[in-house]
Amino acid sequence: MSAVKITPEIVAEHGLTSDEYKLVLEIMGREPSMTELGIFSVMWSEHCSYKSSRVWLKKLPTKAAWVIQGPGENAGVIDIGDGEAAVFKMESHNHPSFIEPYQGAATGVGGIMRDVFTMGARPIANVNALRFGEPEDSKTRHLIAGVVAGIGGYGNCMGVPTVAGEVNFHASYNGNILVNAMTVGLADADKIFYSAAAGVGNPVIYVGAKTGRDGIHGATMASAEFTDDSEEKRPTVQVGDPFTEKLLLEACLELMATDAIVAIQDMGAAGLTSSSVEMSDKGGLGIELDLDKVPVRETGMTAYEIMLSESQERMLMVLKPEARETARAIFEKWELDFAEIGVLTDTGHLVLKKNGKVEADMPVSPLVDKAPVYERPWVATPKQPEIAASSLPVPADIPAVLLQLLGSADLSSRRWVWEQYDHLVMGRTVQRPGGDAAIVQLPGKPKGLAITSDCTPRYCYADPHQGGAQAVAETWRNITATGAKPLAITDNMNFGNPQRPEIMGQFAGCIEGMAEACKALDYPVISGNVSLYNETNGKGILPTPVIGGVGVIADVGKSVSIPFKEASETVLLIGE
Amino acid sequence: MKAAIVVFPGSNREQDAKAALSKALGTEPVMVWHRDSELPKVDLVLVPGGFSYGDYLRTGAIAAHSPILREVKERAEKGVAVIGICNGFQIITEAGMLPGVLLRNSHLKFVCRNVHLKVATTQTLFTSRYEKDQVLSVPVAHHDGNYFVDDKTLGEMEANDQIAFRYCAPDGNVAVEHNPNGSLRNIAGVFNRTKNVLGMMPHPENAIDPLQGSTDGFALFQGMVEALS
Amino acid sequence: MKARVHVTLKTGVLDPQGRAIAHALGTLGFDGVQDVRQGKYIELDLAETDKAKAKSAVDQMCAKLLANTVIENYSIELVD
Amino acid sequence: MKARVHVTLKTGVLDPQGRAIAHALGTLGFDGVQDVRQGKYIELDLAETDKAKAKSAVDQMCAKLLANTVIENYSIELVD
Ligand SMILES: Nc1ncnc2c1ncn2[C@@H]1O[C@H](COP(=O)(O)OP(=O)(O)O)[C@@H](O)[C@H]1O
Repeated sequence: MSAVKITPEIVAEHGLTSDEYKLVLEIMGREPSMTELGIFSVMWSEHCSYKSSRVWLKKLPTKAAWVIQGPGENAGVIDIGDGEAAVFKMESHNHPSFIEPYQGAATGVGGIMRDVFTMGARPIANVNALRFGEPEDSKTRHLIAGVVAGIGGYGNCMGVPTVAGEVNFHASYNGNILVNAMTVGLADADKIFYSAAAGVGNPVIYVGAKTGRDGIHGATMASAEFTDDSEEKRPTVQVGDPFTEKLLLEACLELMATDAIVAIQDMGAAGLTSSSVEMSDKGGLGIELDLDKVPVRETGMTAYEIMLSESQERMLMVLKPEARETARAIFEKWELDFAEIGVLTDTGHLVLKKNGKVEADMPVSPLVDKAPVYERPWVATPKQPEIAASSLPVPADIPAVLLQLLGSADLSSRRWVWEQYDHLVMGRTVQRPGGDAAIVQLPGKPKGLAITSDCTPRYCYADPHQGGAQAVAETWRNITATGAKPLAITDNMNFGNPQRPEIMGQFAGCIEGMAEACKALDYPVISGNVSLYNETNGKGILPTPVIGGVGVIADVGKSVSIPFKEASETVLLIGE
Repeated sequence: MKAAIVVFPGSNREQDAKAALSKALGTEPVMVWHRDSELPKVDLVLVPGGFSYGDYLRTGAIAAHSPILREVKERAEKGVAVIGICNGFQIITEAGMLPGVLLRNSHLKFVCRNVHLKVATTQTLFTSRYEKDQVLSVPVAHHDGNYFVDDKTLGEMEANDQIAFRYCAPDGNVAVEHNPNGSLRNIAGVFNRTKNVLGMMPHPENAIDPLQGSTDGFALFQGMVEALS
Repeated sequence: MKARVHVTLKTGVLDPQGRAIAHALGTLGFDGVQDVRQGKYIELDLAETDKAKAKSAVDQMCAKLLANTVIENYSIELVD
Repeated sequence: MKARVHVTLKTGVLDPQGRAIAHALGTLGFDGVQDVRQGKYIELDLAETDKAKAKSAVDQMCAKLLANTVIENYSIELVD
């Protein structure tokens, strides 16, 4: 099948260990072709397979009466009453944003919005949780300016308000910034679209932008630790095209209003590979693709490149055969590519053809089921002695300390950031950034959603269990403080190298703390993302499990905001 | 009175504009897709905000050269009222329906926040519901709102009362520190010579409901409906 | 045939981007940058093989779309 | 001394602007525009009078600020 002999070096370059490669040989019963190896490497990367985190993520509670879809789809879905559903998820774009802040952050926002509208929801709010190095570091300024401009550049153009977020600074992020983006969408509860393929013989359709040689191996890059020369060996970074994505959004929602789609998934990191494999695996089917039919933007692209490309603004769908022409007309109206590139089969195999040659023929289910799962060794973070407040010296000049606190990088106003985001488009932002949680009104109703994101990494570092629980509880408090009822969360687990037991200990501790808080509050996790290997030269970031919370309020007119309303009103302090 | 909203690929405040116009009109405006060759017979055309064609090349440039805009321009020349908001302002200015040009904000950043506007003239079909020098609170959200025009034209515009709004302080003081984008003489909106075309950067359509924090934008829509009915 | 188009701001027109670049260069420690002007550079691949025809087509493209002649100048260069 | 800098996207990097321009030219009735790539053109006025020194300074400006070398190439031309 392939002229290239697979050497141990090639295997290593694909981020597979020799044991993992042995498993590949076992599954294939022969040496894989380069394309097949590339597909294994993507599917089994940390990013796609969650191989280090899967055993731990299972501990999170994911169920409640109002959960329509928990983790495992493009985004989670909850019932918010009146036949409506909120669809949301958070995702990281940490490594790309460090390499190219504007485009890295922009494409992160684009990716998470696709995850949400693939489910049939119109995005109605964006959130961004950012972590940068020390403000004194010359690089920090450049990174924050680029990241904020990129998030705004994409979200503003899409016409989705960016209403909440957070920004922290700490030396541990000097070489590994965190850019976590969350999107909340609104859908009819009975019109959610899923990714499981069905119907042997149904056409497989590619829509959106053309495929180029973007970010080939991005998914494996996102799972590999940085070294100092990463900046030199820079891989191609994807350039986002929010205009095309806006068209894709409108075209998809228009098509979803008809009865045409059997299954749909966006091509995120790992592009055509993960979308085709996951869709057919979930449906228990095979899939055959003719790669000559894939719209490409460059000449001479190989099967390997087409399958591993991370070009943005693309989607894969399975259509009802009779709906082809309706669908084509909609995508043509929006001037987007629409190509029938394959068909569902009953073979259980992924078969790829190019120039009449079979470039890959591999069983689908082992790519998912047999993906390695590691119970990485871990050590619990040692308990730190509690510091009694009474043991600390009382500062002589309290007002001066207060000023210093207010002026510190972590507490100062974030207006500089959110003013670069269109937080008002759609006209329904009732509580703007700057409060506890943002409130977005739903169209034509007094009802609204409360949205927030939180994490205090230094708490997680001092005591992962408490820190994890605290992050969940803080989103809960932020939402309740506006008068809304918290319903569910998404999370973004940002950690260092999981092959170090201390890091796995932080991960384990945070998960346990989050799980405890979620259970106590009946506040399930419905989606999430894991970003590991946030390390440079063996120095990891502070453990940063970012929590995105969503709640509902029956009447946004009754929501409560932060500002004191009048002089001489009573101020109360409640809680312990 | 009948109104139409022209929708381009990349428009994103057309629904906001529709909500505002519907509220003032009592009926819904017609949404016209850019590829429709016919613009229906209407009394008012609204070109909404957004990023038409991604705002690639220059903001508004590609939309300004679309066939539908040629039609809008012809109607305006016949006296039909046209309002361009934000990207709509950029588009109709690029199309030559208004003097000047909208450059990148002087600080180069996108800016979204509430601003105060001083009403410069009330003798128009758009602003008749306001008082002269009234101060409005309305949001802006743009990257290219830095209005620029040559001195000679500016002189003519001022003499002819073609400035619609200026950025100002809450007390009405027009000073550079209240200008969100560096525009010439704090200009936020301008009319054409015959005052049937208005272009403005701020978003009156996002200030029509107390829940949005201000209702100051609504009188603009009410005024247009009143004048054109 | 390839055409290279330069679109530059007319003198007297404010150039916020150029100014910001000049300022940023100063902050980065580059002294002696007296002025910066930013323009656009557009490369076109044309099917046309006749130079005169290509030139006239690109000239029209510039006048109609690529430049805003209220504030911008353009120049065209053809390369085979 | 004046420096002219061209900043262009590396081959293979998506150029949404270029694509949109090509598309718009097609709509305007200009046939045979096969590809469009948009770049930046920056003119710098420098106090420096030594060509070699100017060149090396501008080279650093490009690498540090004017171009994003992850996705862009740049070229420098000096004119007295
Ligand atoms: N990157 C950002 N984007 C949008 N809003 C932000 C961002 N960072 C902070 N904010 C907003 O600023 C306010 C204060 O943020 P933060 O200090 O993190 O709040 P708290 O710690 O009280 O939850 C919140 O309303 C938050 O949504």
